[in-house]
Amino acid sequence: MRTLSYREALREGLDEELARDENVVLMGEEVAQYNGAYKVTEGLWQKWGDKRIVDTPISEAGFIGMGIGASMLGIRPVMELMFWSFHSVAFDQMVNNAGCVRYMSGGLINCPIVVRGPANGGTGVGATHSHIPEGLFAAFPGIKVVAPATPADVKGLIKASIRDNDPVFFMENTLLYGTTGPVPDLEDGDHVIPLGLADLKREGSDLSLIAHGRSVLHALEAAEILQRDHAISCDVLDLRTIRPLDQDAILATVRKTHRAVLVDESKAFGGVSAMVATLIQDHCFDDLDAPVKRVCTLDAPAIYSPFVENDQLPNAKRIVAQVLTIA
Amino acid sequence: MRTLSYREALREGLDEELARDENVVLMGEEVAQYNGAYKVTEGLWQKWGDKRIVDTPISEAGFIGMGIGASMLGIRPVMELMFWSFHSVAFDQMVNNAGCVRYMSGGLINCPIVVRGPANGGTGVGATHSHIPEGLFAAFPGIKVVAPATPADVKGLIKASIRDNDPVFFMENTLLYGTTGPVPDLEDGDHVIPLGLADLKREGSDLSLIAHGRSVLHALEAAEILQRDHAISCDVLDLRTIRPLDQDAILATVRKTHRAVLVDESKAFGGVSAMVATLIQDHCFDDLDAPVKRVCTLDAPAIYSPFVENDQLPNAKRIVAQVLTIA
Amino acid sequence: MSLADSQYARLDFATSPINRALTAEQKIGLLTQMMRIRKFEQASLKYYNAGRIGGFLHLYIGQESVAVGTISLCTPNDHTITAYRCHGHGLMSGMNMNECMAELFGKATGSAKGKGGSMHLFAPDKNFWGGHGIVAGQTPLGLGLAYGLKYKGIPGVALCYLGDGAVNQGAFHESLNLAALFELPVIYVIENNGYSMGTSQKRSSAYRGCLAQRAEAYDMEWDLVDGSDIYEVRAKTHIAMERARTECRPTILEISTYRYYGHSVADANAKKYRSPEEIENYKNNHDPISTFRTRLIQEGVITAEQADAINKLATEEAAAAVVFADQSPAPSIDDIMKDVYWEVDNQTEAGRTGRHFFND
Amino acid sequence: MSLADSQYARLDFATSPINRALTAEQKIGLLTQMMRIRKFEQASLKYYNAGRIGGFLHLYIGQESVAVGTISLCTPNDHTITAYRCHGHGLMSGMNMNECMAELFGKATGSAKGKGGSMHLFAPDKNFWGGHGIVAGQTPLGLGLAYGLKYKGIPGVALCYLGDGAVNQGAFHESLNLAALFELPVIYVIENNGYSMGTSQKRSSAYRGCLAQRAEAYDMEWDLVDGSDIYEVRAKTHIAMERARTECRPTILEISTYRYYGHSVADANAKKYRSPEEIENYKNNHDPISTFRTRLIQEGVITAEQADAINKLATEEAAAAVVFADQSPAPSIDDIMKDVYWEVDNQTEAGRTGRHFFND
Ligand SMILES: Cc1ncc(C[n+]2csc(CCOP(=O)(O)OP(=O)(O)O)c2C)c(N)n1
Ligand SMILES: Cc1ncc(C[n+]2csc(CCOP(=O)(O)OP(=O)(O)O)c2C)c(N)n1
Ligand SMILES: [Mg+2]
Ligand SMILES: [Mg+2]
Repeated sequence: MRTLSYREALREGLDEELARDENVVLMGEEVAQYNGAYKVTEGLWQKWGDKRIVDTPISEAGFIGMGIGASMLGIRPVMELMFWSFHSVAFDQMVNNAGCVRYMSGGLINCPIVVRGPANGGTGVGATHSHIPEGLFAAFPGIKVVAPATPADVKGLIKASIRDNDPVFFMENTLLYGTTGPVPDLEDGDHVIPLGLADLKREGSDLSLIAHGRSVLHALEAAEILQRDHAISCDVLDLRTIRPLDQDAILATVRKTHRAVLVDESKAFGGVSAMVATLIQDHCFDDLDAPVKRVCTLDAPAIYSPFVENDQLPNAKRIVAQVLTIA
Repeated sequence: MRTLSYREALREGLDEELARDENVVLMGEEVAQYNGAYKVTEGLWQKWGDKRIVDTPISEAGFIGMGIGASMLGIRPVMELMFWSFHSVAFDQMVNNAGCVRYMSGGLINCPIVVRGPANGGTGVGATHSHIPEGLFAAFPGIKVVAPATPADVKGLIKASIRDNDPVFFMENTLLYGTTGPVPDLEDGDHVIPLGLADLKREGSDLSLIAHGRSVLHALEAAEILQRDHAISCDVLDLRTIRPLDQDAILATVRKTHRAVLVDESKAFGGVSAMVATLIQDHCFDDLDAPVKRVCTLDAPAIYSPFVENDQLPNAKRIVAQVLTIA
Repeated sequence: MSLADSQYARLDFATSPINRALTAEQKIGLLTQMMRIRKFEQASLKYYNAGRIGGFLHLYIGQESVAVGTISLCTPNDHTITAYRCHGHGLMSGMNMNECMAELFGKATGSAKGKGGSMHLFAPDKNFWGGHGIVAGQTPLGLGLAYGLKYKGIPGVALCYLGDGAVNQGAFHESLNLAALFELPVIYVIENNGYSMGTSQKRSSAYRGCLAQRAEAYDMEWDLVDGSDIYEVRAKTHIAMERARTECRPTILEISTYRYYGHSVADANAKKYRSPEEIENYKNNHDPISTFRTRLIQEGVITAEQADAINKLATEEAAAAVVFADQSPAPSIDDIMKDVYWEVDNQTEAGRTGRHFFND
Repeated sequence: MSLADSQYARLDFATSPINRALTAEQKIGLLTQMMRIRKFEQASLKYYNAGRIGGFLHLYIGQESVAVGTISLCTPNDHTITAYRCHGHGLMSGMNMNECMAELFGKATGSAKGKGGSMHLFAPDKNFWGGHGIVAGQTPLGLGLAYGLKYKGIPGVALCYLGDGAVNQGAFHESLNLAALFELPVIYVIENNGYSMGTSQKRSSAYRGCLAQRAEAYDMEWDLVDGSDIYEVRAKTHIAMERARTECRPTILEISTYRYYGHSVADANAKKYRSPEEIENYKNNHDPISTFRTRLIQEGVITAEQADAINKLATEEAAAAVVFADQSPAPSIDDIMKDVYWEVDNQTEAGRTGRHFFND
């Protein structure tokens, strides 16, 4: 295993898929000549040229719709949203054209498109730039949603997403790009992680922390503290994919520990965790020793101030406090 | 009390607010000269003229954004979306400009705008025209969401919504426009129903059916059948407003009956009912005798075929079956 | 429209190369297709009114020359996509009346298995990509078809249709800039029937000469076409298609046309926002079918009796489609959950991993 | 830019009525405002680099004449709104440096209590409506300000600023059509600094002569302005404002300008997509401040020493603002949940009914 940053692992995944399939094309604002606003695509334009790595104007509805149209013809566009927050100007194309065209055509069409980019708060860019839309899009059947937390996962999942024949909305995190972790060596074969499989990132016995994306890191940190300071042993389950969702893994951990705290960077109304809590209370009604609790982003638009921004987001401190209410 | 249709009661509410406050202006596609695609605004253009009732081109982002901008200056625009589904092309204006501008300005601005129109399935118009976005928008702090089920409620709530100083997204239902019910007489004073109050539409003791919008009618029908055929007595709680949510009323009914089935025309992932289920399991953990169950729209894009369209939606039959699994 | 009136007498587009090349048989083919579309629409109207078709029904009657004229120029490399007023484009693309009518009836034998309905006919195998309900939502998709063709090195053209009311949507503007900037072989065909629902062109759009002229904002070519003359439709579309094919440059074509019925059959105001004279003028003086029928008789290509026979055949074909639709099975409740994800439908490993659907 | 270069010598806009009417004091006021903005920006740059300011910082340095020239024409009836590069507009609208700097520092004394940050300065009491982060998202809001003015019968104008990259967003197109159709007193000011992040105008837009010319698509007036000459900015903006005020008709103004720094301070490529010569040429030959400073000295309105004194005062004002910001209190965690709903903040009956927030 090598140590790579999340950004490098992601780029490697993109690069490998560009090499594997000539129908893969990367598009978005500043992805080519500028090397990407967050440098995810750095070097790819130099390597692959104008045809495969394409800069677009600031027209998200236009170029994402264009990608969807091209995908109907068998192109496999990987579209970067500079921020996932900019989905708001392309929403119709994403939910109606990518999400519904297969259904409305009775299965005649499929859209093998990936839309990717960072979806997170915590970078001081304020309310309009800090939307966290995993739950928003997972609500639309026809769409798949992925939110990887580690370098190995981001590589394996981007590759699976590009090969998937349905539209996959791939949500990264600006604050993870620089984090590092082990990634399988190239000699060990194609590193592809199927969508729909959660990953138990830490094993414990007393309580289940269930999270995705950067919240997994907070959950792991909280689990450490809980173990050390409170002798509470936690499973940390990383959902990795939101839709398809690994319900079996969720129910398994809860049936083992009988208590769950969900960590979710979304707001509480409509977040992924509302769905997961609903599933757990339904399927594990007799297993639960306490209500399912959640740690979400505080329910206001994202505040700018660097002094309190992190307090609005899930963090280890808030998780520990929430766990202690039911442990 | 008079008997009015939902459409008439809504129109009466609009008309009264137009009379009360000269800053109220109605805008949208075909609302003026055409009398409204669903005739909600019939006669209002003749009565109030070009200034107060305004036809717009097909530019939802443009004209809704325009309404938001005007509302910052103290105009009180009531914008019709011909279908709520068309929110998809105006999403950015709605969630970022209406939803966040107060927060981003530190409270210097408020947007007293109402966006209204029908939000429902069941009229054979297929996937793109049948979105049910109560849960979608309730997820955004800064936005209020209302979904009235009866003529009296639609009148009282539209008036409260227009007077509210925050953005209110008001979701009607094509299939309710023609339904009738008692509406308070004009002599009995201004009929305004505050946002944030649920209404117990039927009293029972064994189980709580919790719904909003047209699902309330299905719940009432199911309650009737459950009483008659199964001797199960149901509370039917109509949420009426999704955000602010009448949590007290929800918890009260569940604490009384110990069982809840939520009926929600949204899809199950991210619907209003996922939030309500999460709240109930949290606050009524020890009160519940069974898991909270839900009846939602079947989790696929809306099918066109009139032969099965109604089977995709919540209906009395599906509610009864779901109740029987836990009663 | 004054435009149509004034241009009508000016040029004879029968003499343009692409029309001179037509055999008698091909000319009769054009007439036949227009008649088939009209008969299909008349049959749908009847059965919509009889309650056998749900949702909206947007009839193409009056506009037939647009789909027939433009799509008659398509090669197997060319692709089309349009809005909800899509029956004409579907039939002209080669869909048969049975699958179309069955779709309108919501039957499992419909082109989309009853899942899409009238607004959502699709036949990707015939290069027809729908049938889209969100106004102008198809315009970036059309761009994407052109992008795909260019990317694959196929010398094809994407024809993307939209209405005169759709030009004011943001997605269309974004598409135009991208089309011109990326030099994509797309033609945006504005089917200008003068109204978006009850709103006239003047009440919905600000423009100088005409809507197509907005192309100049993007340094793009444009042309105005009289839709009552199918020869003109073909001649001018041909020029735009050649431009796309050989120079990879986009065009906006604005084709003036008219719909005889309401916006949809449910449009109760159809006769309120348009004067009866306006409607009658079109029917009597600009109908694309009777105009072309007369023309072909004048040209000696066809006799009145032959034309009537074709019309009768079309009527019968539509009637048979109704029978087919009527006798076809409806989709089942189980069908609701199919055709959402390719991977699930194809039972791949990916389709079997994780929970895809959230029904209980 | 060739445009700026060629126009520069042509006309002397000092002689246009709106500039001839300026007193010496007012002229010095314009210079002062430009200097204040630049000094404010230089101070923010310094403290951004020192880690005291979060998020993005989009500097206005090089573009000062646009905000100062246009807003100098505003009466109490006129309103302005812009994108994220908003410090210049805020200061020129009358915001003081303290509240602006404190906002950048994320302090409770900031104009938005530290909730908005650099991209979101607001001062509705001074007719300044932000500061908006979504590219072109402010363009329909600007339209709405104009709509509100007209609705209320106020003879005011809405000035709505956007960048050259923003013109390709759908919302802008929709706004233009609505502005022309509804005859609204709005002026769209394209601050054309040649680049949207790293993408040059040519790589992002298809157009004929210039971006403003797209106005013709909506039968709207437009003009091109050399931003390095504040007299020209004022003269041409004045004409557009009169058109709006007296005829209720919109205009697009395209003002050529330049930003000396990167797109934001975080833009590591600022010197890669633009040649050093290009940047130097602007600084040396087209800087709106030094150009105007020289001009005023030539006119005998000011001496070099006086100009330097003003500059020094501006430097001191900015330094004091940093001290103010630095010493101000941060918002508390409780503040996160305020300013979401008007009704809650004002503790009305509506604000107390039902659950508004979902924390735990
Ligand atoms: C985004 C959106 N807004 C509104 C509608 C409702 N609607 C459907 S068709 C139509 C009129 C469109 O007119 P036009 O583009 O001229 O096409 P035509 O119907 O004349 O063919 C409207 C307003 C819609 N489907 N989508
Ligand atoms: C909808 C949207 N897409 C992308 C961005 C990211 N972004 C912010 S500014 C910018 C460039 C805008 O350039 P321009 O309009 O020329 O304004 P300038 O920065 O030059 O003032 C981009 C791509 C955004 N904020 N919003
Ligand atoms: Mg039309
Ligand atoms: Mg720029």
